[in-house]
Amino acid sequence: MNPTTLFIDVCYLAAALLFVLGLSGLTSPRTALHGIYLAEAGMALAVIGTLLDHSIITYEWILIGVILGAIPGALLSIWIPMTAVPQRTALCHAFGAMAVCLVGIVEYMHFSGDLGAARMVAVGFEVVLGALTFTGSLIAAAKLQGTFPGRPLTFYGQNYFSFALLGLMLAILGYLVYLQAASVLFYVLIGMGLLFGVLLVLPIGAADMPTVIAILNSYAGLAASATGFVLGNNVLIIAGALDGGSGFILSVIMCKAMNRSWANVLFGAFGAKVQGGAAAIRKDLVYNDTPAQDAALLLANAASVIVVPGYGMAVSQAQHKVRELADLLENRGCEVRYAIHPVAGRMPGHMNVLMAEAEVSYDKLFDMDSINNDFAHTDVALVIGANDVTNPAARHDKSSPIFGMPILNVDQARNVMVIKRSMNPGFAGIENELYYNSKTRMVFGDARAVVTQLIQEIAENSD
Amino acid sequence: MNPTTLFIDVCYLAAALLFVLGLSGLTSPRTALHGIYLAEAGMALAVIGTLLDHSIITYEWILIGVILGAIPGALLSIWIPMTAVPQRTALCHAFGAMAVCLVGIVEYMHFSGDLGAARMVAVGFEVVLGALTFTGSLIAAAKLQGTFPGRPLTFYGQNYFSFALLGLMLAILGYLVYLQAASVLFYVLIGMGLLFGVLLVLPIGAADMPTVIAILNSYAGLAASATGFVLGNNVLIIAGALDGGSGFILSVIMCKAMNRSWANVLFGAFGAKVQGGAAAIRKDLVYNDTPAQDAALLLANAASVIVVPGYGMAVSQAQHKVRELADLLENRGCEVRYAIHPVAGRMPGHMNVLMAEAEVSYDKLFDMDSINNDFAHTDVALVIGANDVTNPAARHDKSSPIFGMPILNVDQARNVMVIKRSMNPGFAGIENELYYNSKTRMVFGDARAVVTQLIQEIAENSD
Amino acid sequence: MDYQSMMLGLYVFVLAVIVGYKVITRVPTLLHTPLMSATNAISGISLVGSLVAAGGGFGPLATLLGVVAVAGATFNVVGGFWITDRMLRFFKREQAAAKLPSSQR
Amino acid sequence: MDYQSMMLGLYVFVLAVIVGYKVITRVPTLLHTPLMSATNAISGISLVGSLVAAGGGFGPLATLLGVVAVAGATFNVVGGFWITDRMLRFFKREQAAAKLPSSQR
Ligand SMILES: NC(=O)c1ccc[n+]([C@@H]2O[C@H](COP(=O)([O-])OP(=O)(O)OC[C@H]3O[C@@H](n4cnc5c(N)ncnc54)[C@H](OP(=O)(O)O)[C@@H]3O)[C@@H](O)[C@H]2O)c1
Ligand SMILES: NC(=O)c1ccc[n+]([C@@H]2O[C@H](COP(=O)([O-])OP(=O)(O)OC[C@H]3O[C@@H](n4cnc5c(N)ncnc54)[C@H](OP(=O)(O)O)[C@@H]3O)[C@@H](O)[C@H]2O)c1
Repeated sequence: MNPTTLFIDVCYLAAALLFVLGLSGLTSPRTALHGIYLAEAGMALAVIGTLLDHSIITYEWILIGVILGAIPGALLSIWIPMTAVPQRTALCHAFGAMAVCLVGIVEYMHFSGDLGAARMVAVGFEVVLGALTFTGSLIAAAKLQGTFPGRPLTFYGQNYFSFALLGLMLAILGYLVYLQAASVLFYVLIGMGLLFGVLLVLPIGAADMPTVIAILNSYAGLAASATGFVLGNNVLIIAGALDGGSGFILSVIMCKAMNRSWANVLFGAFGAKVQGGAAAIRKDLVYNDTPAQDAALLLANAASVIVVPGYGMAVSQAQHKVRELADLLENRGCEVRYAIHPVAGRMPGHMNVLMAEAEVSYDKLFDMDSINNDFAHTDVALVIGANDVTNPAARHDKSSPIFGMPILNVDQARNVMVIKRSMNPGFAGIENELYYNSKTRMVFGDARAVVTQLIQEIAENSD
Repeated sequence: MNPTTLFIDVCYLAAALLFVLGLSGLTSPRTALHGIYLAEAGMALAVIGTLLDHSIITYEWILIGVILGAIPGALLSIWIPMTAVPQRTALCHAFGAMAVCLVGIVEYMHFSGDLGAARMVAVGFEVVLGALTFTGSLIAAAKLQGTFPGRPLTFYGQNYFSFALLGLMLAILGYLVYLQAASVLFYVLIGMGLLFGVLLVLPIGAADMPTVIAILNSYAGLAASATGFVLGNNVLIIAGALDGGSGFILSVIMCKAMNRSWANVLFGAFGAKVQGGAAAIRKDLVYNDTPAQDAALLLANAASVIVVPGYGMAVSQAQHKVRELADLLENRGCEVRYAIHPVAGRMPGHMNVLMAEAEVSYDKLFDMDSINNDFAHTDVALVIGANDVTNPAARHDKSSPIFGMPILNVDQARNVMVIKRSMNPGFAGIENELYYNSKTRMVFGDARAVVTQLIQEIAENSD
Repeated sequence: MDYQSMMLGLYVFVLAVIVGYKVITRVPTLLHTPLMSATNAISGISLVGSLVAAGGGFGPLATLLGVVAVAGATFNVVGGFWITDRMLRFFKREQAAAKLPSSQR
Repeated sequence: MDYQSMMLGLYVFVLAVIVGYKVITRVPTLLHTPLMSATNAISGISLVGSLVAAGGGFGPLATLLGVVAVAGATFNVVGGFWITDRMLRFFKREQAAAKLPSSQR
């Protein structure tokens, strides 16, 4: 035990604690930012500790790598719109996992494959998890960005093929453990891992991508843990395990909020079949196309309004205008509240982030359970770019793919006003019967444009 | 790595997980018993794993020890009344800590003191923590049982003396680490640990013993962890650390519920000064001594009653009778609820255990925050053997030792009825002004006897 | 125990303390008394160390001390679990009777 | 890594998974999006491994791979923390405005 080793170990232990404290900070919005600072400090300590390690002999190359990564990372985070956060997270995962995989390759080359049984197993897990997270995350990002078809892509017997691939990978790993010498099979293993990642994500629809990203987060964490075992580095083990546990549990929470089983998300190719059937727009039903002027009149006379934001509000970045509208109505004596559905938008808690961005105070945001009974006593439910989370079919239509998902009781309000661009379906790809309800008024147009117009109309009328 | 070692390690890992799962089960009464089974299974696995260890060569002596410990342990747990649970817990701690201390001695003798620096530190902590927990727990048990004066025993400069002792112990430990050879100082260290335990608990009043027991639990856990470091045994490290963390946090929670600071409990000699001053019964004030017949009449005519159980109910084992009385009143159309103060009784959650024993359903038990506003609309607040937790002085009398402790708003009820044996004070040793309130009726007598009488009176009247 | 193992042991210790903290803060007051006796029982894990002392064949004095240690630790384990069990049975009986009011959680 | 260290590492791993689980189940839906990017940032801890690969002097190919790894991991760390920070600032501004309704916790 020399002083440097001790110092490094203290750094690592402190880093691990800071990660735990940092994540614990996220249990309340008041402590969240503070928590992130702690986690950042933890990362800094872990890096400092590592740089002091005697096994590091050149720093130039490290500096080059850091610069190459930090600049695009920072730029991306500064310029990206909030709606694209899921893609960004997936992209980050891809690069982090790639790093893990490359580290595994370096280790393998360095020891010419002769790592001892335990370490070889760890390296095997490291590269396979890294590889599949890399390709899986890239595809997830592409699906979310729309550069890649969002619908599930499957082929006959895909699940069997995947399982066979998994078995083969385990067999190769077993052989490598037995061999204890450099072998091209190691690179074959990585190739199969890359393929496996593709097969894992392709059959899943874009609507389920947030869940997939949480699972990939879990894999990325496990890969980092495996690296920790290879290098005998505790902070890697702990940070990786924290992510491994949290990613998994987060995916479970998200599945529960959508009333889906975890297995169904992963293997169910959700959204594949509905493309054909229920998605066809039912031309036989009538809906009420309302001009913005009329809508403004209705709002101006309402005593109570519940705003239901959804993905469309995020897309058109209408949150600030929505807040303006709410302020205007409140000044006229109307009670305005927001109903936040847990899976509205494309990320869990997506609407909370947007409303916080628009500086709407927390006490006006209500979650589903606490506001659902109040719709019945409300003059206007103002649905802004939300669709699936308001679809009454989830309550009664057993054949609907969203059947059983808890929804907001928008249809119980005295009047319903829906702002969206067309009669097109939302993410689940299904018709929303709410739109054909006699008390529903459809106000077509981009959410921000419509809300801006509503503000003008109401402001003019009141003068 | 031979198969036995692997098996033992798997046992240990499983045991550690079972302990965590078991404690997690205690987050809800529904899963609590199940959780205890898991923890018991964990303990069994840990023992089995150890017995398989090659370093154990004789089993006869072990069997004798187990029998000697198991029989009294079981008998005590079967026969002890629920009111004596705190003493029993303290006694168990004492014996567990003694075991830790003895193990440390055996280790020290076996290596003739030559353990290496790190291990010597671990052994030092092990024996000192074991020794102080041993004597500390014994005194705590004696104070609670009443075989030892419950009031704080202090002498001038006690805190300074304790700190000096602590410093001396650290110095001796440092010397032993340096020495690395058998030395009588090791046994001096243990003796000082024993003394330190006495000094730690003597100055603390019996009312604070539950908090002290939680802290001693923490020490017992840390001692077990230290043993784990000495023996290189993970399950000891983990189980000990779980206890170390939980005992500490539990003591903090308890202090918070009593609105005391942690340091004040440990060093404040709470209850010492009040013995003389406020405790003197104020003969100048009048109280309303009510016979049971009159009390029964009042209850029989009440439309709503809130029962406030306290330590006195526990002492007289009146919980079953109280439930009977409540049933009787309910059958007559009266609404009966229970207000459970978090520190009523002598253990946190004490009243919950008793009411559960009497099979009162959970939905009639209300904690302080949820029922405190309802006293004002209640006909009778029936205080059964509770005192300090109803004392309005906690609200307004800055000089009172319980000032700031949240209390039940019993004094806001339309009528207050207090069942206790005399005008003697409760655990804090102070006068309760509630008893001199004009709407308070004192019904003197043993709680069980009085409640039984009330039941008879009411039953007779209704015939 | 060499340096690396000691360090790893420290990590194990710290993480377990955190786990203990996280678990215990979620236990409702309602169950604090059983919790105290449950953690008391678990601290009887020192039985594991006592077994090694009593059965390790370290000579008569060590064995004697070991036997006393085993007896003490067993007392702790058996007593702790038994009384916890007994207390929780009261709650178990209640199970069917009613749901826990949310305020008591 | 010898057997004992491997085993201790396993304990560390398992306990850290439990800690992660316990912490995350307490995070309100409100903060799930920042949570995802925060854990994403933390998984960039693979930077630590990448540093060793890039700076360990294992030959030109290894160094090249290492540099790419460092770049990827840095991208992950910087990007992840930055965006989380940006998101949480929205919440921070709200801080003074109002208390969180209990239902949203
Ligand atoms: N939040 C999560 O964590 C998460 C995770 C996985 C899946 N999901 C799924 O995502 C869906 C979320 O439901 P949601 O109700 O928020 O959204 P949604 O059902 O996807 O509907 C969004 C609606 O917004 C409209 N829209 C799009 N751009 C617009 C614009 N610029 N202006 C106005 N309207 C616009 C669209 O209609 P037009 O095209 O007619 O305008 C669309 O119908 C659920 O199915 C949920 O299961 C969520
Ligand atoms: N729960 C915990 O975790 C905990 C921990 C530490 C300290 N404490 C302290 O303990 C106290 C608890 O308050 P509490 O109101 O429950 O109890 P208390 O203030 O100790 O009062 C109990 C009362 O019960 C009466 N009593 C005793 N035996 C009786 C019998 N057989 N029949 C009828 N009455 C009997 C006594 O009066 P008579 O003698 O006149 O009958 C006494 O005044 C608080 O001061 C609290 O801070 C609690």
